[in-house]
Amino acid sequence: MLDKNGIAKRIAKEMQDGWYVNLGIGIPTLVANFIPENISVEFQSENGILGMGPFPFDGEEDADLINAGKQTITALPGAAIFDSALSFAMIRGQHVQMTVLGAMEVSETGDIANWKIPGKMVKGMGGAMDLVASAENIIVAMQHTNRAGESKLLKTCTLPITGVRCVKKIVTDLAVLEVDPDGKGFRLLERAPGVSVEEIVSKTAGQLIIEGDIPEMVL
Amino acid sequence: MLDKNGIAKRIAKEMQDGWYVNLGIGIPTLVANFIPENISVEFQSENGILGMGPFPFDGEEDADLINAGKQTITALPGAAIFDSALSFAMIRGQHVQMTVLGAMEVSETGDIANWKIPGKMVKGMGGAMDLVASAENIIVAMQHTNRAGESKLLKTCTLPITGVRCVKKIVTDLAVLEVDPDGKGFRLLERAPGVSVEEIVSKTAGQLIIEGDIPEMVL
Amino acid sequence: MINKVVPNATAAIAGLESHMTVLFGGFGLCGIPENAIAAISKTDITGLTCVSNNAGVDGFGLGILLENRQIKKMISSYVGENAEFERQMLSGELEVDLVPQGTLAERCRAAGAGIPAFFTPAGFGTEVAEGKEVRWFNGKPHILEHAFDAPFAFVKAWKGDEAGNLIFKGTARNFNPVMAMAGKITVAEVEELVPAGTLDPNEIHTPGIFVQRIFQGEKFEKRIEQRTVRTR
Amino acid sequence: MINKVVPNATAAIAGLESHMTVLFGGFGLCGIPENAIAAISKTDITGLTCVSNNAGVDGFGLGILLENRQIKKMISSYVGENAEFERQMLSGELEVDLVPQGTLAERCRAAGAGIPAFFTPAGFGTEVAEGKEVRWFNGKPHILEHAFDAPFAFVKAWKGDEAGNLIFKGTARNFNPVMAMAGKITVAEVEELVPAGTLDPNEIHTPGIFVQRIFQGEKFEKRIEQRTVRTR
Repeated sequence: MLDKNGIAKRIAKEMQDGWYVNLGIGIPTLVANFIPENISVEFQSENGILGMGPFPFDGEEDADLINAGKQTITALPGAAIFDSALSFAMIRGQHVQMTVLGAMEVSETGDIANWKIPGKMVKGMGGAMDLVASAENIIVAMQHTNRAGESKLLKTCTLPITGVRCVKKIVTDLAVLEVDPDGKGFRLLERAPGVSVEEIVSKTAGQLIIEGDIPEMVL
Repeated sequence: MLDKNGIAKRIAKEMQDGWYVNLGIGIPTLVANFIPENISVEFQSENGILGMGPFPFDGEEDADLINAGKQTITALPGAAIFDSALSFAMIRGQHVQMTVLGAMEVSETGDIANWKIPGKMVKGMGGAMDLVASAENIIVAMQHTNRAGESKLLKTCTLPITGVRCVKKIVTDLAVLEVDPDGKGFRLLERAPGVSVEEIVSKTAGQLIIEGDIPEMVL
Repeated sequence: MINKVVPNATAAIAGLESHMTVLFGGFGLCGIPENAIAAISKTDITGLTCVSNNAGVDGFGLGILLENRQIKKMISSYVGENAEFERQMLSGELEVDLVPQGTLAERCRAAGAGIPAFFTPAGFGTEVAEGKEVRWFNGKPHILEHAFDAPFAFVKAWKGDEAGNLIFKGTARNFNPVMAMAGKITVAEVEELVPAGTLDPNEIHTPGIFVQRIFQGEKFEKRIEQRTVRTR
Repeated sequence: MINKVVPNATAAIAGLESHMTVLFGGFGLCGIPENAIAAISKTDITGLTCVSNNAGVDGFGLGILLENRQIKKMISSYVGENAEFERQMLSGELEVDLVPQGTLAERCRAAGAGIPAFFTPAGFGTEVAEGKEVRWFNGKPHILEHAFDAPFAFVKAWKGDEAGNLIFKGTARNFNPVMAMAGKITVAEVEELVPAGTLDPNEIHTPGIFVQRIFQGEKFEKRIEQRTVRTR
């Protein structure tokens, strides 16, 4: 079973050299810490920066330099700053190759729900709807089940959705799964260390496709 | 009767303090020389500059600083440079209050034809279609008649048009005319010095509205 | 040069009236027009519809106008950080329209650019698409979104000149340039106001044509919402 | 940092093939990708569809590719300054599509921004509107125009860095930023190529994400089309 850093570490292996990547709040943010040394990727934050660097050293925070999570950040050499219209031009125009974000639910056809729970205070979708409707590679980072122990990988989403048929891969504490492009279900690709196929089966409510031996992931 | 500079001088009186103005090639370019001293206007050139100044002094030309007529220019204090998309955002979004341009024909409902003569080499519309479809004040600067002596103010345009119902005023060598907003025709506002109403009537093919005494223009 | 300078924030908000729709630049508390907000908070203007990516925090940014009950409706993409906001929304005092962030930016840019409507893939199949025209392009569904302009826009820049030209600093740029484009009267407050001719025309982010009034802000607090640091 | 540097113009045009559609930055002869054009002129690539606001002059700019008969079709807003162009067009050797300048810029920007179509007032009621959807907004007729992307874009900037970030100079900016957005592979040639970290992130006109290859041009002639001066 993976902890949050483990999920982030496994997702980092999905990156390809030369990609621009948008990381959501939460586990996705951790992905930046695990990029393989032999590849170059650049992080885009939708409030208007490419080439986002790590948090500043204490005392060097700049109120005019934040990420989309409103955290103080730094800019790496080669960074560029731009306005919100150009930022979403990059996203919508598919210049950002990968988006990693969290989810409350994912359906077996790749729908994602991550912005609204009826009856609770709705904070808004931020840039999530633009992001999931655009990038070629939408990777979801989440726990396999919710706090009540119910599967978050469903036949159809029960919550209001953020985007349809857009999720490509899901990395959870238990497994790596691909959403079948023909809508046949979640294809199980890898098991987390020490996790059995049976456990994954029991915790996946949507259609699960299991073909051949499922390898344990290598981190 | 007005010469080219006279037409330009009369058009300059149409400017209002604080306006941004786009001047076409030919007579319209001359308008910049006659802006009243008590008002501030700024000239936009659609290739990407606001605050366009006069031609450079000999030897100070910069290949990277031209106007839409591809002439070398200068930039005034307070100038700004931008790309073609933002330039036409200004135009289409009606931030540029006035456009002055030449025409081959104007119809009595305000249609303008100034880009194409069937059978002749067509050079293209450039930014003219965007300009005439956008600004609130489209002023045409032209001769009242063509070289064959035929009226250029017509009931309907015979040439392919550049825009419909867009011309607000026309300043010719003979007169200042307003296009009636309800499409009733050309309303004669002023006569050029030494020009009679009869001459204007005889050289205007479209509907001409003459109400009361028509004053001679004051330059 | 057309001079856009007004003496202060009070002069800059002249003409703003109750029940108007107003655009605000900024992302979180970064790059928000602090001085204009302060000036509005001192008036008895009420019933405003505010278009802003976020809604400030308790006691700062648009949170000030919320506490004063000057806002009737918020049009935003994310409104999470504000207890008073939550209270007013849940009690029904405050209306909220949530718009995807990229669509919000593009709708304002479109308004400024004379593009009345455009197609975007964002929001297809979601609540956001309800009642909107759907059309497929390149094998992908898109929805029709409309331009969003307003009688007033308030933006904040780093430097500005008398002609209204603006330069922003860092990610404080964010929504400011698009809001400036969409406002019928755009009011810019700047940290440093300089004479025309001081700024390089090549380095202007928002040309002065999009700005009707400019003033140097009396004070900029520039609060940080999430101070995150690493150790040396 | 993703390094986009290629050694020269020949390396930069790799993958360009006959019959492709290619976008070119520049306005008149101002800000045109001289080095890429020269490199293309040395190949036997032919049948190109070129999208460029203008078509160069005899012997310079796209005029070089016209003389070589490498261009099958031009998509431009104004093509006036070129005798060879006129000859090929009148003889039917060259196809020409004329597009209003603002529409051309917005269609390329839209392609880069993931906006497949938008409404514009430009061209309503004219030949340009033939066959296009018309819709009224705010009491004014508009036509639907579509995004225009292409496998290659060639642009020219003043300074650029290894990450592909570009800064333009003066009105040589013109169509270059929008063409950069619309190209699947955008090739930028710059007068000065600098290491990443040299340019101020705040002063970048075209962020490197829109540029796939960058090189320092061997030579820039920067011809002036209409030398107009005043006397002292």
